[in-house]
Amino acid sequence: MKSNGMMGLTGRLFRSRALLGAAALLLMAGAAWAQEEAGPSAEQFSLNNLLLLLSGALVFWMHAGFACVESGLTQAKNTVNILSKNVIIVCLGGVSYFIIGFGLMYPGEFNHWIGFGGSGFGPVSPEDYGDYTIFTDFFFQAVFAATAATIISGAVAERIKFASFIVVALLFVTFIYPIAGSWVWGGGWLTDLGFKDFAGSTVVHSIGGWAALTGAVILGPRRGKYTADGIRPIVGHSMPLATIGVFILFLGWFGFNGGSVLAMDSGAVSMVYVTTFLAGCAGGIGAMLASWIVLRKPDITMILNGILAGLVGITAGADTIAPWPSLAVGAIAGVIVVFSVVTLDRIKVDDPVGAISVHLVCGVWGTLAVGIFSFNPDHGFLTQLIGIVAIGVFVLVTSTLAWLALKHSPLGLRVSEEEEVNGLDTYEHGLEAYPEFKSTTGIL
Amino acid sequence: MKSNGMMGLTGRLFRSRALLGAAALLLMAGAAWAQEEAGPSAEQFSLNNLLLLLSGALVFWMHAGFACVESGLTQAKNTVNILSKNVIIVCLGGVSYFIIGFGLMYPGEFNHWIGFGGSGFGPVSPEDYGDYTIFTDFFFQAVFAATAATIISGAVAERIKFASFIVVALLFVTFIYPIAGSWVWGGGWLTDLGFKDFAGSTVVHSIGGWAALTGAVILGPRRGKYTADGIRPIVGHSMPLATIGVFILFLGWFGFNGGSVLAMDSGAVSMVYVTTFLAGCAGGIGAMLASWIVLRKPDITMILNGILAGLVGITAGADTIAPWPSLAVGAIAGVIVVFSVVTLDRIKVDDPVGAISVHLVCGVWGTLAVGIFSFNPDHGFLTQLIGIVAIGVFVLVTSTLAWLALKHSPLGLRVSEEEEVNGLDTYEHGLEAYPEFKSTTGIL
Amino acid sequence: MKSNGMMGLTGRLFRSRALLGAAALLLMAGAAWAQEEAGPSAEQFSLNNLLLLLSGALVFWMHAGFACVESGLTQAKNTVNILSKNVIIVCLGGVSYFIIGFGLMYPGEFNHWIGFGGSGFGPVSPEDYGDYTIFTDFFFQAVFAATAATIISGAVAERIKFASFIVVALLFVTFIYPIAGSWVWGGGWLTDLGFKDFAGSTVVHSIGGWAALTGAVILGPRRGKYTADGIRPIVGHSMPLATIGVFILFLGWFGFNGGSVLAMDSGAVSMVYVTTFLAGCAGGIGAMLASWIVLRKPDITMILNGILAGLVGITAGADTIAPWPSLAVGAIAGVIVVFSVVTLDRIKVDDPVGAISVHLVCGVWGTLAVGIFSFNPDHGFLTQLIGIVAIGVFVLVTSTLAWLALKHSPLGLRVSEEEEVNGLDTYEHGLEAYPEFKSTTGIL
Amino acid sequence: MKLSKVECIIKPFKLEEVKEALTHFGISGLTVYEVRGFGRQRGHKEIYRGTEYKVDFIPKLKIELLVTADQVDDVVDVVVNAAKTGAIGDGKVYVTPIESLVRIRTGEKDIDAL
Amino acid sequence: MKLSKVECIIKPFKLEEVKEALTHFGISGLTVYEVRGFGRQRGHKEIYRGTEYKVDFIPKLKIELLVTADQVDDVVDVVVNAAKTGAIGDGKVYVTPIESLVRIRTGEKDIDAL
Amino acid sequence: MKLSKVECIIKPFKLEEVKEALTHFGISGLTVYEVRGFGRQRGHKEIYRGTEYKVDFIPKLKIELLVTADQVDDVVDVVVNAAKTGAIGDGKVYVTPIESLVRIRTGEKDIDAL
Ligand SMILES: Nc1ncnc2c1ncn2[C@@H]1O[C@H](COP(=O)(O)OP(=O)(O)O)[C@@H](O)[C@H]1O
Ligand SMILES: Nc1ncnc2c1ncn2[C@@H]1O[C@H](COP(=O)(O)OP(=O)(O)O)[C@@H](O)[C@H]1O
Ligand SMILES: Nc1ncnc2c1ncn2[C@@H]1O[C@H](COP(=O)(O)OP(=O)(O)O)[C@@H](O)[C@H]1O
Repeated sequence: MKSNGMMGLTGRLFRSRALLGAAALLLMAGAAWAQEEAGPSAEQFSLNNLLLLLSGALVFWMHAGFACVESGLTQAKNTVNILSKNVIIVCLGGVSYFIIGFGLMYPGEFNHWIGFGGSGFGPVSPEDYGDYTIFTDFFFQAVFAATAATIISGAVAERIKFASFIVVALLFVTFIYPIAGSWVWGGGWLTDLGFKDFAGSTVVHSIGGWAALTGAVILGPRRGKYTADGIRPIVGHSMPLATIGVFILFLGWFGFNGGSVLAMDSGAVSMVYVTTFLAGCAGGIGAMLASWIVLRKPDITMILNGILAGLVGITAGADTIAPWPSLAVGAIAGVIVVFSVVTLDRIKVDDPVGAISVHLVCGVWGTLAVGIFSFNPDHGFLTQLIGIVAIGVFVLVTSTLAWLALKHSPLGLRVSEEEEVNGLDTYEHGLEAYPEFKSTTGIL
Repeated sequence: MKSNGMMGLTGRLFRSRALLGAAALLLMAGAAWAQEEAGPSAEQFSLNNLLLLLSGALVFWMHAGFACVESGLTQAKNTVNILSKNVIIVCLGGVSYFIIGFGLMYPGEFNHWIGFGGSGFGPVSPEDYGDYTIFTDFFFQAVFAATAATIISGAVAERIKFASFIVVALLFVTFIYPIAGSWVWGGGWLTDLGFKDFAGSTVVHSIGGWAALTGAVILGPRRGKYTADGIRPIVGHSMPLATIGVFILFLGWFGFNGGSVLAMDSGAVSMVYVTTFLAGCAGGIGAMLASWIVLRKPDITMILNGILAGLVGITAGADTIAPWPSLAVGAIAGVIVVFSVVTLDRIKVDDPVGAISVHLVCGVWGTLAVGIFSFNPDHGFLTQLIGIVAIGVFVLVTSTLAWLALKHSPLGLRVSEEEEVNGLDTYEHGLEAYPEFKSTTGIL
Repeated sequence: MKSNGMMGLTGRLFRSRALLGAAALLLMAGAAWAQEEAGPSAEQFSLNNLLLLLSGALVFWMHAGFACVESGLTQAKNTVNILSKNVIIVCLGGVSYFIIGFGLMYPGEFNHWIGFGGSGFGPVSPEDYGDYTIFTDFFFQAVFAATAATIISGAVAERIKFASFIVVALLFVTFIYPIAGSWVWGGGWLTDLGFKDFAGSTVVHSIGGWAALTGAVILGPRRGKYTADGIRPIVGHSMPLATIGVFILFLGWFGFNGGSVLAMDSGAVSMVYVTTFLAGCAGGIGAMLASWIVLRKPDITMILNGILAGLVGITAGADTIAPWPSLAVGAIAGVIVVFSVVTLDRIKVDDPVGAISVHLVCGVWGTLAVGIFSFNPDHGFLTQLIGIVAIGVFVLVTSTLAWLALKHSPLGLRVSEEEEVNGLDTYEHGLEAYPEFKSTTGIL
Repeated sequence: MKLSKVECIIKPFKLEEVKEALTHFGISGLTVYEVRGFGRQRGHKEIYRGTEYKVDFIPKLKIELLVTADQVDDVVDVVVNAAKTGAIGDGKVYVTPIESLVRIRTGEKDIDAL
Repeated sequence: MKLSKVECIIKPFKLEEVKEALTHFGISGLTVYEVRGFGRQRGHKEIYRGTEYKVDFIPKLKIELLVTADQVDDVVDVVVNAAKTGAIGDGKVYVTPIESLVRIRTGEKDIDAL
Repeated sequence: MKLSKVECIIKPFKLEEVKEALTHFGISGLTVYEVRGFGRQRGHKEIYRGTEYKVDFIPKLKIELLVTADQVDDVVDVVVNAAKTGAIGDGKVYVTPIESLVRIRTGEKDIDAL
């Protein structure tokens, strides 16, 4: 078990090494890194752990953001369903990643395609593990894994069976995400190739996005969304919820990207904070302008999607794209997301919350952006493209199989028409989100 | 005053010493602890303070979580009341703990039953105080104290007078909690006995829970809850609020447990993060399964209670229960909470938000769980039981006295029937939580 | 660019030097500061960056708080508008501060009145920059800047055009705030004078508050607020939103004040946490008592404003006012805010959320309080008064010009009567915040 | 037989009792509206941020019942008995004639549609 | 004396004015419903995530007044005057007969129940 | 000509269809109320924290239409056809007479006010 821990580290070192190289190039690495090779000092070790634990807590917090965004942008009658999905996916993701995912994603020495390092971890010496303890490592990775699963939830909202969603999300977080993840972060073949994905534009967001896409397509659109007369919008029920959600996600992203430096390297972490902040801001501005000009109103749901788009966009290169170009990456993502949302609606892919546009489309954009804007000359557009395609094909195929298998299983995938019309909350959960007669609270 | 600070530390050291011993046992304590006895290095001192301050901020944040959970699970007509209670209890708790509670809970050298070290603290040398500054110590302890008081709020919701609640909560946070707390964390007789309660399954959660129980019983159930025809559920008015609240609490718990290591000891803190995370997740899963199987629906309010149950459960042993068993502790807590909620309703103890089941019942479970699952052989089931009973009796008696005294005082305890039926907000606060005619916002 | 960074630091050093002096006086500075002059150790450097980055993230989070408070205390029909303003101001503020504001506020060597150090920043050595990296510095300053702009938003709510607000807010965050800020924190003439404003009672809160005041006056009150029969309250639509917002802001304030120590100096940072906590608590209690006694009900909106008032009040002297007096500063602020809100209504200045009372009035009080309660004998009442007046006049004049220019521009400032009556959301944003027929979610 | 519509403004917390009394009596259905009203009972004063104001409208529920003309008197009695608290603001019951009634599901008319 | 029910659909922001005019006139009470409607005024177009759609229903309030038959004309006038803006969508006032009325609190009937 | 009020209780998700059928038929306006009701269709059981309870009231919409007496039969047909699902709970349509009608904007009366 200990050796598993040590090996898991090997994979992760690829991330921090690549980072360090790039950062050193421009940032004139000082005394801090000199100690790296010999293992960090006791204080540096503590600093690393503190950074990663707090960053992990912030990433955990993103689940509250997803819950808010998704419930805000869907109808009140399905709110308990959405909330339940978001809550339970964290729980299931955490436990299943502990038992299987972690060992699959960071298998140690392996054939660079697939390997398994064992379940959980036994008592190990935290100091011998590397730059931080194995506990820290697991925690930070586990909250990431659950995030990837949550992305799917929004795209399939308001029509998927609760139990079916749980099954697919579990398959996803337990097998699909960790295997694809091991190729990039676990020391697999894409690591070897030099594919660069700092904090997961592809590994987290696109992977989640591909599964969201296949799910939305296989489920089909919500009833009444695409009619003979054209598209009939199904408006989200609470803009305050959606907005709070985006603020939560933005905050969480400082942990997501900042923690992905995997060491309290001041230059790198602080630059990542700045590029993340600027790209998110630029994404919001880009989407506001695009929606104002093209759609004639500054649509708040587009601004919110735009901020997330900018954040997803910078995630692959937050440590190797300088602040000025990070503005471009974010702003372009913000514009892309507006057109992507509109386009998906045109081709009748019904994604209630814009998850596919934000996470898949802008995840791809962000990964390519590294090939364009990175200040590290090792990063090439072609390598990035190969990674995107390889992972895309893998997730498209596996997630399609999962969705279809479930669809044709006795469980099925989609709720009945009656249930969809009247709301999933009453049927599946036996509880409404806002159950009161406003004025009869005297008796209810 | 300074000596008070130094003495306060003495008590606290029992916590960190016990911890260190246990951790060292299994985690092969490295260089970091070697410096402990001689006082931490300047950087280690800074790290400790940074960890505790940020953890304290997260614990503070839990009050937002309580406010959301409690208002979400009660009726709209009492929402301003619930929110007011939660807001003001933090304010009052912070100030009263500064003036009295802190000196009572960490009195320094004392008779191991009760002592008082003085009010507030004067100018002291932060470096001489110990592993962290006296300011840090106070802040971290103060936010804990207010938390314990907030637990009561939910159980007595929708029928207690605002002023009466304030009085009881103040008595509780100023006297009952600190005195009982001093026995365990302040160097008192339960410390001597070897009673182990890492971050407060008993000291915070059960203490709050006992007072909640006596309050709920003495107040009696809400009108209309238990009728001749059986139980008539009074459904909470907003599931999004309740869900956001649980996410907030889960996030805060990383500060609650993680900070309770009381030093930036990477091995211990990171293990605590993992056990806390896994137990919370397992609690949610346990409650979902229990409610799905036994109650036939995956009741989201049970899932939410289950997560909190898992977190309360692991709190006593987050640093001495390994990750695998932490799953068991959490899952069992999640199942317990479902049966406890149902049972309390059967015996007509009306607890609108499940505070007694979560904090008292699972607090007891968590404290016992240390006796079962701890990897530290010093922790014994019997000692744990003694601590639970001793503190239970003390709080039962004192809180009952407080509730009864107030009930028979001119102030009284419970609002009039008219007020209860029409909502506390209009009568006590002169303001509704959602005061709009939705469509007449043109004039109101 | 690098020299700009170095110069920017010069200004900032005034803050940390003043702090250190004061702290040393009473806190018996130990080993930690000895290294200060020679530049921090590698670990101390990392600690500083970690503190500032996480504090910056908490300050960023305050924007979520402003969004919640402002939308909670206004009408549902304007909620999308309020949310949009709060979201986009962060985005615009971040980007404009990067391009212009930062260089204007920390221009390096300059004439002590106005200077510009250049746009953004190029590749610099993070280690050579000073106590923390230039990225950290920028991030922490940028989130502050956006905060100041957000203050305005609440006071002009429910009647200002979205586009006009954006223009004024941009002018404010790009020019007015940084120039005034440079006088105090950028090494300008108020620094020279010994004016003390630790974390911005004046620099952030009053500056925002003055612009809020001129805006509210020039726009005039909302229709129907002041009638022949007297004041007709326009009640906020969601108390839960407002309450969550205040919890968010309180949490963020630990970053706001705690981070403003600008170094992980345990004694100073932890004392700041305590004074901030106590002042916020005392503010809530003061406002509750004042509203209970004077207005006959414990008005929750006053309690919420009171907490913020206490926090604004302590902000100027959180590091030089000891814990006991911090209680006084907070409590007085809490009482002041109640009377200020009532008084502004009497003189028909319509501030829907109390922004002027909280940020301007209590910002002034807090800045004066340093002259009264600081334990540093260098801080004088008169100097404080000079700073308040100088900055007040500057912002009054410049912001008035900005508002008036816009008012008489083709764009105009205020929405039409029809739009105001029916709500800004439908007209300006084409979307309602809660668009559902509660029961027709079957079709919408 | 002729049909009537019985409209009852009641205090919200009386809904459950009224519903039970009516079900017990044997009505075939009812429809509830959330309304606000005032009459003798004139609302209360509230204070918001220092300014007192009158909240004129008090939350009430309106129950609407379609019944046959010969049931009207009994139904009114049932409602009055169940809804009465004796305190001001208990509400009103008023009856209007119905010209025709159709059940959407079946197209049945008038008394058959009940 | 015979009783009538006067129903008035008005623009929400006119509620306060109408209420004051009616109170001044001397009506004994009223009940308000939140409704949505359309007529000549046909709603507006909104855009959500790139798709334009028509929001047909405009928020209105319905005021319901029980009055004696001889008051009807005056009450209608009072409402029309107070609620009028002259712009499309001002709403309607319509009157229906009431067969009987009971005050729940006292059991008083018809005109005594007002 | 005499005027009538047609009240229709329908399933919420049928609103759009009914509205379109009515607009197509040529009615001049309508008003919608959110209501809850029960009849044959008796609500469902829910479970909250371990206790089963009956949610009696099912969300419905009431559409109110002012039409001329000669339109009544056609309007009722249009609504019945558009609102029918054939499943229990489809709702009712009932008609009451109107004594008078005024358009607030113009003061036009009765049929001109439609
Ligand atoms: N003239 C009226 N027209 C319409 N509704 C009325 C009228 N009078 C009273 N109501 C309704 O009945 C409710 C109770 O009436 P109120 O006069 O307060 O009590 P009581 O019926 O006990 O005298 C009011 O809140 C209002 O909704
Ligand atoms: N035929 C009708 N039946 C029922 N309600 C109607 C009818 N016509 C109009 N209304 C109601 O009156 C409101 C105003 O009517 P509208 O025709 O828009 O304005 P105006 O009365 O000024 O011509 C509508 O929103 C609707 O609620
Ligand atoms: N007697 C009645 N009085 C008033 N409303 C009724 C009555 N019966 C039914 N309703 C209303 O009509 C709705 C549908 O009636 P229901 O009997 O369930 O179905 P159906 O009309 O298909 O037989 C109910 O939910 C209720 O709102």
